Amino acid sequence: MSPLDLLVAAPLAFMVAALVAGQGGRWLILAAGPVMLALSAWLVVLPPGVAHLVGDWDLPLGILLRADGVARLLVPATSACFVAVALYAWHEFSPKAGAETARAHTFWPMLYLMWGGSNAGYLTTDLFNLYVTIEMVSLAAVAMAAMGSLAAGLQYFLIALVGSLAYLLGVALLASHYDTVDATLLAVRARPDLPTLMAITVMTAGLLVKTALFPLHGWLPPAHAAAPAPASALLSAVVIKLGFVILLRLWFEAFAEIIRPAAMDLLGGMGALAILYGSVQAIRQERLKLLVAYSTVAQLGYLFLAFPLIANAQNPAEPWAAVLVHAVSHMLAKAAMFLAAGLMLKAVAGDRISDLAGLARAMPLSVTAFALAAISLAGLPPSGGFTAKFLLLHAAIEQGRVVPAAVLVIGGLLGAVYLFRPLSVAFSGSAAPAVRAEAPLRVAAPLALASLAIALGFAGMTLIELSSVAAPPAVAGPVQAEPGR
Amino acid sequence: MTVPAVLGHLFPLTGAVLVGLGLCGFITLRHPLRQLLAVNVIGAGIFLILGGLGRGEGVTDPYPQALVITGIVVSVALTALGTAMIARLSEDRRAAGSGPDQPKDQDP
Amino acid sequence: MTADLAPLLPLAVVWPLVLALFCLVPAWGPRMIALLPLAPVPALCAALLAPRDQIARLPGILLDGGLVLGDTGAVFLGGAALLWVCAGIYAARFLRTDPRPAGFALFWNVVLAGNLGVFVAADIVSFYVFFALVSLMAYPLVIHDRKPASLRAGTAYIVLAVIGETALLAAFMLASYHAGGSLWIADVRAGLGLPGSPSAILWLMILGFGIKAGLMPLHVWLPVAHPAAPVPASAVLSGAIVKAGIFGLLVFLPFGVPVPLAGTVLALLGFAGLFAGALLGLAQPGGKAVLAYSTVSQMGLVMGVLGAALAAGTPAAAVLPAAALYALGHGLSKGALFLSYGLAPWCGRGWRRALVAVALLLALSIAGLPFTAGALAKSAIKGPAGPFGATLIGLSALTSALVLARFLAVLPPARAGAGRPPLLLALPVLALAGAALVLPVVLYPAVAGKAPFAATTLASLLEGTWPLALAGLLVIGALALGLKPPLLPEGDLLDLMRRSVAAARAGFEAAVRTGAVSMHDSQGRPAAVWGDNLARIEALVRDRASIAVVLLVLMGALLAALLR
Amino acid sequence: MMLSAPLVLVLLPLIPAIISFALPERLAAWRNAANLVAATVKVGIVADLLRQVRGGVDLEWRYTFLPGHDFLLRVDTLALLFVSLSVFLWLVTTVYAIGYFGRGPNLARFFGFFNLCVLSATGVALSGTVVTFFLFYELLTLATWPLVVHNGDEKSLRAGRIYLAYTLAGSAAFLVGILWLKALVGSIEFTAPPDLSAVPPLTLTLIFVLCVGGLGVKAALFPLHGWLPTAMAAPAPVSALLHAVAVVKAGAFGIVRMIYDVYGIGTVAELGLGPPLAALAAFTILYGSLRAVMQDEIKTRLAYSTVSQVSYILLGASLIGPFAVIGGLVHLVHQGIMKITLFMCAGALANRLGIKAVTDLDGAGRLMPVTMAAFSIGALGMIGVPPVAGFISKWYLGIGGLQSDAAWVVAVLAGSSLLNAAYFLPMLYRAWLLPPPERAGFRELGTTRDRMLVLPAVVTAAAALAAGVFASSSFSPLTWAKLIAERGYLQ
Repeated sequence: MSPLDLLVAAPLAFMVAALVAGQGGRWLILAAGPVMLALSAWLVVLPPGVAHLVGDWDLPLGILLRADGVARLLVPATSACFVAVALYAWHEFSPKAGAETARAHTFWPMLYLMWGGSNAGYLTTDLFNLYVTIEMVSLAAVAMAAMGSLAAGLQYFLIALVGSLAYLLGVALLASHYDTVDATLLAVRARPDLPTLMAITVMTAGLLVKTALFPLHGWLPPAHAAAPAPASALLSAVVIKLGFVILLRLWFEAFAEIIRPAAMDLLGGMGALAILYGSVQAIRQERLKLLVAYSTVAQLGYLFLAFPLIANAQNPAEPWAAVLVHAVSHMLAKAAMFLAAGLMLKAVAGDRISDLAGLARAMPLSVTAFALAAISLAGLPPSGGFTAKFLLLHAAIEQGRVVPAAVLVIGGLLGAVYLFRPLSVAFSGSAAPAVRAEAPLRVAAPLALASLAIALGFAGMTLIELSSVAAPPAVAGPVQAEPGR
Repeated sequence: MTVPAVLGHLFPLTGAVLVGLGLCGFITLRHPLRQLLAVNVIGAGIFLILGGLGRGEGVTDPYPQALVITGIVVSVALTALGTAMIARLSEDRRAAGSGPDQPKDQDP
Repeated sequence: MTADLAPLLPLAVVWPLVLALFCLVPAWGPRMIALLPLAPVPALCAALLAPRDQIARLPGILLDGGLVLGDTGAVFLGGAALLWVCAGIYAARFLRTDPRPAGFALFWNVVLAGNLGVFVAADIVSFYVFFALVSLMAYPLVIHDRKPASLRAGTAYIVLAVIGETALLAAFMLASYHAGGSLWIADVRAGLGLPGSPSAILWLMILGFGIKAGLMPLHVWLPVAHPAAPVPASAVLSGAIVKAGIFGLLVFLPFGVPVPLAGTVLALLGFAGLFAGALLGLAQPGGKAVLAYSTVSQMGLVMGVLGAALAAGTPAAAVLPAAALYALGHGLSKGALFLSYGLAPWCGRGWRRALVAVALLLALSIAGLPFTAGALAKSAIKGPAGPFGATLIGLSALTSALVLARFLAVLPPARAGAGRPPLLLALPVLALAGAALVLPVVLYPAVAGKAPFAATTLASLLEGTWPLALAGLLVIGALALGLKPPLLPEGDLLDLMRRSVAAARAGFEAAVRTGAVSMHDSQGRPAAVWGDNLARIEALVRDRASIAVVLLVLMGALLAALLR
Repeated sequence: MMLSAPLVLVLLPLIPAIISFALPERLAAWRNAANLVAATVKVGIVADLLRQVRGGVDLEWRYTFLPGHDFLLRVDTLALLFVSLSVFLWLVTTVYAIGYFGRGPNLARFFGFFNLCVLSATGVALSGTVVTFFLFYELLTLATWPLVVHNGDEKSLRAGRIYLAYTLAGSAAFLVGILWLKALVGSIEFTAPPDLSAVPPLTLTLIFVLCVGGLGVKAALFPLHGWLPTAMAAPAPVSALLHAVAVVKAGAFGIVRMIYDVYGIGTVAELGLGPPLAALAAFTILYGSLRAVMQDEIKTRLAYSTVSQVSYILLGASLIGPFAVIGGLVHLVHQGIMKITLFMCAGALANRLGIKAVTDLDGAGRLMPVTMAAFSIGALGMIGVPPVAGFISKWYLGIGGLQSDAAWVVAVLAGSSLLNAAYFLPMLYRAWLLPPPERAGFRELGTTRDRMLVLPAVVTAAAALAAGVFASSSFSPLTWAKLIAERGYLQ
C-alpha cells in the first residue's frame, strides 16, 4: 500500500466506523488524528514523482493518484485542520451536549467523509474522479451547513448542485471528445477546438460557483456564518479549496497550452473585484462570523488574482508557490479564526462584534489565536499570508502590472481594517466581563492552527521547494532545478 | 442522412434540450423541491449526452457508460439528501406557522 | 613656575560649579551662601598668576575646547573676580534672612562660573556655553524675590536673552564655517577680518552682545532686571555680567579692518545710549533703576567707542586695553554704588555721611573728574574713540554727573535706629570703592604707555571740569527751585511695547468679537484663532480616509519639486 | 554560525516577553525581575559589541527566507548607534514602567508587547537588507498597537485605529517601493548598495518617494505626522520609549538607510532628491514647533515637539554633508535621551500629581523638584541651550547646512530654537515660579516605587547633560557618529 490511497481510504474507513459508533464517534479522532498526520508527513517526504494507479488499472481507465506539490502542501494542512477542528468539536458534538446529540450523529461521519473526499481531490488527476470527490465533499459540507441554518444549507446545496452538474457536463464533453478525462493525458492531447473550450468554460464556471468567487459568492456568507463553529471552520478552510485545486489542475495542467491570456486576466479581474468587494462587505458587518465569512470571500480573490501573474511570469514557480502558500495559510488561519470566534461568541453568548468588549483580558488565549490568524490573513509579517502576498506583489511588480499590485496592497490594508476592528473591541474596556475560564484543550486547537499559519512565514524556502515538486511544466521554474530538501 | 447518424446525434441533442429545460426550471421555479427536480432533469440530460456521445458506430465504448453509472449513483445520493432537507425545512416552517409552499426566504 | 599654575584657569571655572553642586545637597544648600565669597577666589588668583596667552586644552570637553588668559581677559577676569568676591561677602550677610538661600547660592555660583568662563574661553563653543550660562542662569537671580514686578522683569530679561543666544549661535555657526571650520576664537576673529566674510555675522553678533550689554534699543530689559534682583545680584549684574557682552564685542569684532557700516551703526547706537540712558535715568524714582540707566549709558559709551574704532579700522592693540580699563573701572565703581545703595538703610548718623561721601567720590570718578580713575579711563578711551567720539565723551560727563546726582538724591533713608552698619556689608563697599579708585590708576601706564596724570594741562583740566561744574550748578539750581524731574516708568520702551501690545491685542479681540475673524470656541486669543485654522488642516491631514490621498499629494509635491 | 551575537541580541527580549505573558499577575515581582535582568544583560552584550565594532569587527547572521531575499542581521556602526540607544533606554524605561504601573490591570500584556517592541526595534537597527528592515518595521507596528490601546478607553482605541491606518498604509507604500527596486536591481544589501545607473531617473525618484513616504509616516514627517499626537493616549512609558524613540526613530533610521546605504549619496545628489526632502524636513521642524506652542496638554505638546525634533535627523540626513550627517545621527541619540526624559517626567507628574495640562503645572517644581529639575534639563536641551546635548546636534547641523550651501538651515535652527523656548520656558516658569495648590504631606521620593518612577528621568537627564559636556570624549554619541561618518558616508 502507498500512503496515496491510504490517505483516501483511511478516512472513509473511519467514516464507516463513525456511522457504526454513533454516539461514540468522537472517540475515533484519537486514532484517526495520529494516523492521518503520520500519512500526511509520509506523503511530504515521499521522493518526488511518486504516483500510484488505483487497482493497477492503466490510464485512461485507471485512476492516477500522485504526490505533486499541490498535494504535498494541501494534504498536511487539511489534516491539521481536521484534527484541530475535531479536537475543538470534541465537546460541542458530544452526547453530553444534550440537544446537539442528533448533530453528533451526523457531524463525525460527515467530517471523515469530507476528509477523505478532499484528500482524494488533492491527489487525483482524473477529472471525473474529481467530480466524485467534489460531490462527496459537497454532501458533507451541505450536511454541516444545514446544522446551522437549514435554509442556508439548502440554498448552498442547490447552488452547489448546479455547479457540480456544470462541471459534470464539461467532463462529459471531454470524455467523449478525447476518450480520457485524465489531466496528465489531456495536457498532451488537448486541442484548442470548440468542444474543448466549451468544456473548459462550463467546468470552470461550475467550479467557480463552488469556490464562491465574487460575484458567485452569494451563498457563502449565510451558510458559513450560520453553521456551528467547527463546521464553519471546515467549510471556509477546506471545502472551498477543493474547487480551487481542480481549477488549478484544469488551467495550469490539463489546458495550460490552450488557455488564452485574456481568460487569465478575466479570472484575475474577478479575483481583484472579489478582494475589494469582500473586504468592503466585511468592514460593514456587525456580526463577527459574518465578518469572517466575508473575509473568506475576499481571501479567495487572492487565489484568482494570482492566475494571470502565474501565466505571465518569466519564473512562474514563485507565484505558483505563492498561490499554494496562500491557500494553505488561509486554510489554517481561517479555521483558527472561526474556532476562536466560536469560543469567544459562545463565552459572551452573543454574535455581535460589540459583544467582544474586554475579552482580551477574560480570554487572552482565544484573542491571541484570533489575532495571530488575523495577522496571517491581513498578510502582515511574519506569516504564511505575508509570504504569499509578498511573492505575489513581487511577481506583479516584476511584470509591471499596476492593477494587481494596487489590489494586493489595498486588499491588505482593507484586511487590516476589518480584522483589527474586532481586536480593538476585544482590547477595549479595562474591566473584564465575567465569562467561564477557557478550556485549554479547546483553545489549543485554534491557537495551534494560528501558530502554524504564522510559522509558515519562516519556512518560505521549504514551501517553495515543496510546491515545485512534480509541478506541471507550465509552472515549473528554475526553483525546481534545485535538488529537493 | 442515414438513420444511425441521426440517432447518433439524437441522444446528445435530446440531452441538450433536457439540460436547457432543467436550467429554465431551476431559474424560474422558486420552491426548493421543484428546483431539485429541475436539477435532476439537468442531470438526466447530461447523462444522456455522456452516454450518447460515447455511442460510436455499432460498438459501444464502456468508458462513458461507467462514468454515467457513477454519475447516476452520485446524483441519487444527493437527491436523497436534498429531499430530506426540504422535507425537514417544510416541517419546521409548518411548525413555525407558515405554509409549506412559501418561497424559501433564508435569514442569514 | 607657570607650568604648574596653568591648571588655575580650569579651576577658576570648575570651582564655582563644584560649589553649585554642593548647593543641591538639601542639607548643605542653605549654608552654602556663606561660602559665596570663596567661589571667585581661584579666578582672582588665575587673573594674577596664570600664564598668559597659553591655551589650556580641555580634551573631551564639549568640542575639544580650551581656555586661555589674554591680557584683556586678565583685566576683565580680575575685575569681575574682585567684584564677585566683594558681592559674595555682601550677599552672605545681606541674604542671611532670605527665604530661598539655597537657590540663590546655586545660581549665583553657576552664573559666576559662566561669567568667568566667558573671559577665559579660547574656543567659540566654550565661549557660547559660558555665555549661555551667564545670561540664562541669571534669570533666577533676577526673579529671586518672586514679586510680580520681578517676574515681569524676568520675563523681559529671559525673552531678550534667548533671542540674543539664538543670534549668537547663528553668528558663531557662520563665523566658524567662514573661518574654515576652526573653533578657536583667534581664527574666527581673523576670519571675520577677511574681505569675504558675510556681514550677517557682524550684525548677529552686535545683536547678541548688544542685548547683553544694553545697546540702546535692546537695553529695555536692563533697567527693569537690575533693580528687580537683590542688591548683591544687581551689583554683579551691572558690574560684571554686563561686561560679558562688552567682552564679546572686544574679542570678536575685527578691529584693524575698517567696517564702515556696522561700525557706524554700532557707534551711533552706542553714543545714543550714552546720552539717552543718562537722561532716562534722571527720570527714574528708584535708585537701582537710576544706576541701571547709568550702566546703559556707560556701556553705550564703550560700545560707541568700539563702533567708531571698528568703522575707522583702528587696530585692536589701540582699542582693547583702553576699553578694558574703562570697563574695569566702571564695573568696580558701579558694583560699589549698587552695594552702597543696599547699605544706605543700615547707616545712621555719621556713617551715612561717610557713605554719601564714598558714593559721591565714585560718582565723580565715573563722571570723569580730573585726577580720578574715571578721568584716566576716559582719557585712555578717547584715543580709539576718534575726535567726534572724544567730544561726545567729554559732553557725556555732564549727563553722567546729573544721573549720578540723581542717584545720590534718591539714596534710601536710614532705617529707624540704624547706627553702625554691619562690617560684612560695609567692608565690600569700601574695598570695591578703593579698588575702583586705585586699580585704573595702577593699570593706566600699561594701557596708555605713560604715567597717570602726566599730560595734565590746564586745557584738559578745564575740559574735564566744566561739565561737572555745570552739572553741579544745575543740581544746586534744581534743589533751590525744588524742581523735580518728570518720572518715567522703568524700562521705557519696554513699557511702551507692553502697552502697545496690550492695545493691539485688545483691538484684535474686539475685531474678533465683532466677527471680523471667524472663530469658534477660543476665547479671542489670536493664538487660538490660528490654532483653529491649523487644527482644521490637522484634522484634514489626520483623517483616516485621506491617508492615501495625503501620501499621493506628498509624492506629487515632491515630484513636482524634483522635475522642475 | 547559528547563534551569533546579532541573533541573540534580537531574540533576547523574547524571553522576558514569554515570561511576562505566561506569569500570572500575582507573580508580578518575578516578571519585573525577568524584565530588568534581560534589559541589563542586553546592555552588557551591546557594550561588548561596541568594543568589538570599534575594533573593526562586523558580525552578521544570514538566512535565506525567500529566493533572492536574505534575512540578514548585521552589526555595523550605524546599527550599533541605534541599538545602544534603544537598549539603554529600554533598561531605563523598564525601571520606569515598573514604578509607573505598580500593580495595574493588563500588565502582563503590557510587558509582553513592550518586549516585542524592543525586539523589533533592535531588529530594525540590525537589519542588513531592505526586506529584513521591512519585516521588523512592520512587526514594530503590530507590537506597538496593543500598547497604544493599552488603556482600552475610547480615546486610546481611536488612537490605535489612527495609528494602524497611518503606519500600515505607510509600510504598504514602503513595501511596494522596495519590491519595485528589487525587481529592477535585484536584492539590496545595505553594505553593498546596488548599481542604480541603469534605472531611469524618474523611476528611481518615484521609488524614493514611495519609500521615504512610507518611512516618513513613522518618522512623523509632515503631513504624515497626524498619528503621533493622538497616539499620546498611550500610557507614559509607551509614549516615552516608543513614540519618542523607537517608532519614530525607526522611520528616521530607515530614511537614513535609504539615502546612504541604498541609493547612496551620489545617486541622491544626481536625482536632486536631497533639497526637497531637506525643505520638507525644515518645514516639519517649524510646523511641529508652531503646533506645539498651541497645545495645552503636556503630552500632546511634547508629541508635536517630537514631530519637530525628529525632522532634525531627516534634515541632517538629506543635507548630505559630513557635518550634517554627523549632526543628524547624533541627534538620533540626543533627541531620544532628552525626549524620553521629558516624557518620563510628564508621566511622573500625571501619575503622582494628576497633572496633565500645562495650565496645571503651577508649583510642580516645589512638589516634585527632582522630576522638574530633570524636566528642565531636557527642555533646555531641546531648546538647544548648552551644554545640554541638543546644542551639539544643532551646532553640527548648522555647520553642515553651511557646508552644503544651505545657509537657510541656520535660520531654521534659530527659528526652531526660539519656538522651542516659546513652548518650553512657560512650562518651566509655571512649574518653578507659580505657587502650587495645597497638597499636605506630599513626598516625591517616599516609596521605592516613587524612586523607580522619578530616578530614571534623572539618569537620562544626566546622560543628556553628559552627552553635551563631554561631547568629544571617546565614548560620546558624537564621537560614535563621527566614526560612522568616517567608516560609511564620507568617501
